[in-house]
This record gives sequence, structure tokens and C-alpha cells, in this order.
Amino acid sequence: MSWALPLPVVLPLLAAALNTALDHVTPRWAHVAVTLAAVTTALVFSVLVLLHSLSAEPLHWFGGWQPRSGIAIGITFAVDPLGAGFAVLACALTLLALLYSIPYIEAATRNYDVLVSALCGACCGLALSGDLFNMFVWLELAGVCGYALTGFDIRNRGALQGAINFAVVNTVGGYFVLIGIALLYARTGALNLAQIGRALAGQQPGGLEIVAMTLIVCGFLCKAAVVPFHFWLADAYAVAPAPVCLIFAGIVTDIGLFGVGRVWFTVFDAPFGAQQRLFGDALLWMGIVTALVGGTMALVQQHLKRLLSFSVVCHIGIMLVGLGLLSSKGVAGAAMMLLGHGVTTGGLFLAAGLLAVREPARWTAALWFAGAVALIGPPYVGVYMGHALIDDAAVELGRHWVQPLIWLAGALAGAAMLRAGAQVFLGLADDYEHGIEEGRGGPLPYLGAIAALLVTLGAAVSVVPGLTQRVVRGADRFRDRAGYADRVLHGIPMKEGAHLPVVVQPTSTASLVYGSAALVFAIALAAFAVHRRDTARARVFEPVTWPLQQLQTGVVGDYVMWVVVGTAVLGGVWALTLR
Amino acid sequence: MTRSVRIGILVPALGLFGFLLAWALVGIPSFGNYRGSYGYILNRVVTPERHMTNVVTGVVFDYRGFDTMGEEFILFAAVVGVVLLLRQGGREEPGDLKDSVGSDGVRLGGTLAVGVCVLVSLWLVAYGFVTPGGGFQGGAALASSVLLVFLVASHKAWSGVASNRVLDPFEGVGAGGYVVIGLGALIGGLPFLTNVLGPGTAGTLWSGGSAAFVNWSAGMEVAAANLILFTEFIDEYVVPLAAEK
Amino acid sequence: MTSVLPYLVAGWICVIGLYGIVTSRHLIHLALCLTVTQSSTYILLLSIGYVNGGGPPIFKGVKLGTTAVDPVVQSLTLTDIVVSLTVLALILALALDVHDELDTMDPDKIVELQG
Amino acid sequence: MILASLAPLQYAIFLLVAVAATTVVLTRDVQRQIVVNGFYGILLVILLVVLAAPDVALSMLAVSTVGYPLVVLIAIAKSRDR
Repeated sequence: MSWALPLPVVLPLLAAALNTALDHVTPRWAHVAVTLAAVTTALVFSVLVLLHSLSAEPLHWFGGWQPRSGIAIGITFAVDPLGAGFAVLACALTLLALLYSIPYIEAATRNYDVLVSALCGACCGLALSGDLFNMFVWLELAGVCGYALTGFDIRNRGALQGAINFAVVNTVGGYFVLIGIALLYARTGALNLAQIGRALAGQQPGGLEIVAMTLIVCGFLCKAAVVPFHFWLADAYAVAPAPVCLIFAGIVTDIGLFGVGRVWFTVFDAPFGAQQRLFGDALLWMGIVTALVGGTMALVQQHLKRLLSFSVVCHIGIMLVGLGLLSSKGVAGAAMMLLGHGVTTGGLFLAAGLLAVREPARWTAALWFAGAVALIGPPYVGVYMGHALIDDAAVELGRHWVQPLIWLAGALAGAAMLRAGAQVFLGLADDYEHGIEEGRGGPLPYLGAIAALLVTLGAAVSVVPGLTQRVVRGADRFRDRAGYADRVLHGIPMKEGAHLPVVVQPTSTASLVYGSAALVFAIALAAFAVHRRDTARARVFEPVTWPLQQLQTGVVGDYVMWVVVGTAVLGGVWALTLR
Repeated sequence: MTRSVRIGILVPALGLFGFLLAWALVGIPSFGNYRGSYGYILNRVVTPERHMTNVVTGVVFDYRGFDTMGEEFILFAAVVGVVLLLRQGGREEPGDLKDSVGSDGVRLGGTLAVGVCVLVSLWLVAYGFVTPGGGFQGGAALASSVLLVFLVASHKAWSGVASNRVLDPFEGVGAGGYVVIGLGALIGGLPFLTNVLGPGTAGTLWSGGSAAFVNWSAGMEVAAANLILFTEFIDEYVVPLAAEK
Repeated sequence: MTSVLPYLVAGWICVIGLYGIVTSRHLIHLALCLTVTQSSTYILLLSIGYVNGGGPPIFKGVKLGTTAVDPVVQSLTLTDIVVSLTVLALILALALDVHDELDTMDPDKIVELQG
Repeated sequence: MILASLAPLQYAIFLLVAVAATTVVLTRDVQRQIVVNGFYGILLVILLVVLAAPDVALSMLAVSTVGYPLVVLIAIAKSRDR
């Protein structure tokens, strides 16, 4: 099966190249057909790879350059269930976005299809790669496609500003990653993740390792839009076309978190494993701040897609908390959150786009409210299982205060969505802009069906029997640095795990209580915000969000300044504590 | 936030950032004493194994050829993005533009210069496995040489050479060719991008086996992509300006 | 001291490039500052891979096994340099579109979205 | 080796490159900046040659002689235009 590993990456890229080559020869429908066929095939192969990876760890050494006496001389794809699952999600969401775009994006020239399929290939590449520089290449490719797709609607001034902010911040982040790679290469003489980990394991870590880790982590966190690297996200996602937002929110943002997890569990766990809480707690705190900032900022947004953008920031923060706990349950919680949140938010972005095309209808209202509830996560709905796993992981570490904070953050973002829904759909107020979407339309049942499919799938992830257990097992393997290195460098096969049950995972009572309370709190807050609109705004929301809004200046110089501040502070903290 | 506030926050942060960076940099083995295993091994195995005397090109197109494919697609996507951003404005087709160069002597000399530069660029691509050069450098040089047509001839001649109808297929075939060569090995039951044609003869055009084809397709893609870029930018400026006259 | 000077030069160029990006008043200036920051990565990588007395990693007319500098860092940078031109062009294309729409090149004045 | 005696030259070029990069950033007028940037590009090419990287130097030469100036100059001209 290892022969199939490159296919989720190279097939979309081949379709992109083919469409450019035949641009002036074939009609539009042929371009669409080629792209759809390629992404569908990529999806099939990524599913096969995922199924295979449950019981084996396939490797693919490009060019046939196997390692020699444990030293990698080529590039490898090394697949574990979480990486393969990420590739499946990338292909599936891209496929849905392309289907949605056929009628929706009027000017869907081949350039649009080309960039979307290249973006899909880049995300799969980052998920599957076992080579640090190769990850950087896919990160850059995802970035370049992202900037171009954000600025797609060039007559929209906001789109250009969003694209420039996106481009500059992420380019700087990319350079940070590259400098970090150079530092590691200087120390270890290797680019293969497993090999770098092996080389660092025996040494006393010094300034070089600390700063390399800071730069690589911060570079990836720029992509993931974690506070204080998050400012560009709301500017960019608010203006990109709705199907592009589906891909951005569902996968592109998350590749930053995926990258942080991958490099920690294959590389930096080696020198810093003994002090892993110092690393994890930094992520944990950044995650909590990010989640709260995203949640509160969502409450004061007047624009639906911008509101959803801050909801993305909020949930990225919660995922980072899960990752920062560094245990299997924490990582699995982040992965379940990624799945539930990405799919649901994608559906909501599509719904927000539909509103710009048509007047609000009853079923779009139902869709919107269902999505909002799924993002809050009452028991066994939507992101609930992600929350519950993170709860368990936090309790196991004795950090009980984590739970209320992240449930609160999710409920704030949910309340923002409920309030917006009440005002837009139930006509309780009219201070929402939803008319500046690119507005191109298409057959409503078709578009609505895709949005509804996404929201339904997102709401159902917590009750898929056996999924949670397999994600936890996948997280175990994602965290297993020694096993990963053995398989990559020496081809030692993994041990067969015990058989996993196919049932819905039971959760703790605390999570049940928190989940229910979060839903009640969100509804109450939304009701208060709707009925006492002026009081809520002037007395409650604005005093809290005013300073945050002042920082959200829209000026790229400010954003890069915060990137430098964040990197310097994080590096300074780790320099003082990790030595 | 005013500029002074921003700079006031930036300077101390950048100071700390620079200090940390310096702290890391002094931990690198001192300049000229690098002993990394990866490059050391490659310097010893590439020439005997692949009969390529230029190890760098061997790494670019064979040992780490997959990275190069990714880089090539960054180039590809960036150019597609530029086209998307600049061409969408719906520029009108240029009418009859006056030629900028009148002297036949300049034209003749220039045309010869173009020919020489193109030949040098092709040589750079062709002998990339032997001496410094290869698809990326040669492709970029080739694009620059063709650009000379614009300088010495006229916009009309330029748009004949660098029309999108000509360049887009080249760009697509160059980028796709790389993938197809890789897939060819995969279909034959070997890992992606495996060099199937053997090492060839050292020091000749035939060193490098199928990596030579990868090299040529990369050269084609880089040259076409750069030319599309130049065309878009030149059209952006020259065409509206000439239309005003 | 001089033995780490090349690395410190690369670090300085990175820092000064970032300073330029943050304080820039013109999008084209900003884009060029980005390329300056990027050049620091090339300088760093190539300085790391340099070996005293080493020739280029090209063994034409040179005996195999002769001291040569690291070929990997060279292969990483040479493709990146060619790619950097198109990325610069992409940012400039965005800047030109901004100029068309808003008639300004000052990044501080592009404030359609905030808060 | 001839290259061993290059060390002082190498350091001098490194320092020149640092100065040139600083000048590029601090030149706020874009028309002058592109000229300074041209010098910076040439210095980088020299540095790459001195670091025994002819392949990278060729790459730099190919983009910094024609590509960078062309793209930036057209952008400048266009931004003055309207």
C-alpha cells in the first residue's frame, strides 16, 4: 500500500498542471471534470491509506532512496492515522468546495480550480511528510495558494487588504520556520524528522535548540492564527469567497497546529522531553488566551463571515489547549475538535455566503442554529467529544481550571452565532451586514444541500461509533517518537495493537454538566444580547472588547510587530525556563 | 495605533528577538568547520552512483527531487495567482502599438544577442548535471534572454513570442511533466520519481538518467512561468501607457 | 569572534529586514524588505554548509573525496531563490491592485477592515 | 589551497553585505531603493561565489539582474501613473 502515499498530493497537482496546459484548448466543463476527477481519486487513495495506516505504518521513500545504515539520504512520507485522517479531511472538504463552486463562483476560471487543487495537494503533503524541509515546502505552497485565493475578488477593497495582511504575516512566519530548520541542520546535519530527533536526543540542549524550537513553533502558529499571531485571519477569511473559506477554516488554518504537533513529537520531544510541561504549558496558556479572545471578539462582530472567522480563532485556541496538554487524550481531543469544528464551520461559511445571495429562509435559519449548537458542543453533539477528551486530559494533569475556561470560550463564540441568527433570521434586529458577499448565486437546493451535509456531518462526529477510540489510538502513535524513528530509519514494523470496540465513547459526568451548562449559558447570553441590545453593547461587551478591537487595526505593520513581540516573548520565556 | 507607539513596542521586542537569534547563532559550529553527515555522504555517493559530477543538481533533481517538485509548484501557483490578480481587471486588447526601436542596426545586434543568450541558457540547463547550472537557473536565464526581445525589438514582436496561448501550455506541460515522470516510476512498481533510466555516462548530456528529463521539464516550467510573469507586468504598464498616446 | 561573524551577519539582516517591514510606508518598500529578510536565510544556510578550504560540490576534473562544501544547503537555496521572484511578484500584484482601488501605497492607510 | 587564503576577503564581503542590506531597508524612496537593491544583489552573487556555491550564484544572478528590477520598476511606474 505504500505506493499510494504520494497520490493524494500529486494527483491534485497534476490536475492543476493539466488544466493550465490545456487552458486554451478545452472548454470549461472539461477543466471542472479534470479537477473533480483528480480530487475524488485523491480522496479515494487517502481513505485507502488511512485504512491501511490503522494496522501498519507505511513509508514511501521518494526516488527509492532508502536510508543507509540509519541515515536518511532522501525524502520520506511516513504515515500515521492522524496524518492520513488529515489528508482525507483535506481532500473531502476540497471536493465539496469545488462542487459548491461550480455554480457559485461565476468567474470560476481554470485559475480558481488550479489554485484550489494545488492547495489541497499542499495540505496533504504537509500531513504526510516525514521531512522537515519538505514540510516547509508544502507550508509555503499552501500559503501562496491561500493569498491568491483571498485576493480573488479584486474589486473588493477588503479582499486586497486581507490578502496582503495574510501574505506578509505568513511569509514572515515561513522565514522563521526556515531559519529554525537551518539552525537544526547546523546542529544535526539532517532534515529527516526522525533523524533530527535521534541526533538531538543524546545532547544537552542549549540556546540553539531553544531558539530553533521557538522559531519553528511561532512560524507554524502564524499559520494557525494563535494570539498574538492571529490578527490577519479575520481580515482574510472575512473577505475570501465562501467555498474558499470552507477550505481555509476546515484545513488550512489547522496545518499550523498539525505542524507544531508533528515537530514536537518527532523532534523537540527528544531534547526537551524531560521538561515537556514547560513547553506544553506555554501552548496551553496561548491556547486559552486565543480561545477567549476569539470568543469575545466574535460577540461584537457585525459581519457574519467575520464573526465566523473569530469563531475559528476561538476553536483553534481550544485545539491548542488540547495539544498543549501533550497527552494522548489531549491530542485526540484536539483532533476530534479539528474534525467537528472544521466541517461545521465550513458549512456555516457556506450558509453565510448563501444569505448574501438569497433572503433568509426558514431552512437556512435551521441550518445556522444547528451549526451554532454543534460548535458549542452540548452532550454528544458536534465538538462535544473533543471537549470531553480535553477535559479528561486536563484533569489527569490536575489542571481543573482548564475546563471552565475553554467551555466558556466556546460558549461565547456560540452565543455570538445564536445572537446573529436571531437577528438575521428571526428579524429581531437588523444591525447585521450580510450583503457584501461576492453574491453569485446558483440553484439554491444544490448549494443548500452541500451546506446542510457539512453541518450534519459536523454535528454527528461525536456519536460515530468507534471513531473516538481510534483517534485516541492514532494520537498514541502520533506521540510515539521512538517508535516513529525506529520505523522510519530502520524499518522496524510497529506492534499490533489490541482490537478496539465499535461503540460511542462514554464521557465523564463533569463534561456532561459543562456541555449542558455551556449551551444554556450561550442561549441566555444571546437572549440578553438581543433583548437588551443597547445595554449589552455599551455596558457589557464593549468595555471588554474595546482594547482588543483597538489592537485589530488592519495595518500590516502592526501585525508583523506583534509577530516579533510574540516570538521574542515566547523565546524569552523558554530561554529562561528550559535551560 | 500610531506609528510611534508601534515603533516603541517594536524596538525592544526586536532587540530581544535579535539577542535570542544571536544566542542561537553562536551555538553553531564555527564558520568553516561544518561536519554534517548528510552533505558529507552525498558528496561521496552522488557521483559514483548517478554519474553526475554536479552534486548540487543531483540533490535537486534526484535525491531530493520531491522537494523540487513542491518548489516548482510554489512557482507555478504564484504565477497563476499573479495572472488571476492582474488579468481579472479586464484589460482591453492592445491595438497597433508603435515600435519602440527604430534602428535596424540595434535590432540586428539585439537579435543576435538574444540568440546567444538563449543558447547559453539552454547550455546551462543541458549540462546541469556536469557543471554549475540546471533547470532552475537555466530556466530563469532563458526567460531573461527572451525578455531581451522586448528591449531590442518591439511590443508586437514580444507579444508574438510571449503570448499566453503559447506560454500557458509550456508552463502546464513543464509542471505536469515532472509529476508524470514521477508517476511513470510509480506505475512501474517503483517509488515515485525513481530514476529508471540508470546513471548514464559521467560528464555527458546523458548523465543522470531520467533525472535529466525532470531537469528539462523543470527548466521549461521555470522559463514559461517567468515569461508569463514578465508578460503580465509588461502588459500592466506598457499597454495602458501606449493606449493613451 | 570572526568564526561566528557570518552567522551574526545573517541574523542582523533578518532583524533589519523585519524592522523595515514594520516601519514601511510604501508597499513596494515593504516587499523589498521581505526579500531582504529572505536573503538572510540563504546567507545563513550557505554559511552553515561552508567548509574551510572546500571547493564547490562539483567533481568534474576534481578527485572524488576532495574537500567540498555541503551540497544540501545549496540545493535548498537555489530553488528557493528562483521561487522568491514569483512570490515577490504576487505581493506586488496585490499592491498594484490596492493602488488601483484605493490610490495609496501606504500600508498604514489601507484600513477597510478593522475592529 | 587557494580558497584558504580567502578568509579575510570572505569576512570583508560578509560585512559589505550587511551594510548593503541595511541600506536597502533604510532607503525609503523606492526608486533609489531598487538601485541599492541591485547593488545588494550583486554583492550577494559575489558572496555566493566566495562561499563555493556557483549553482546558487547562477540562480541569484538569473533573477537579480533582470527579474527583480523589471518587476519592481514596473510596479513603481504603475504606482506613479495614476
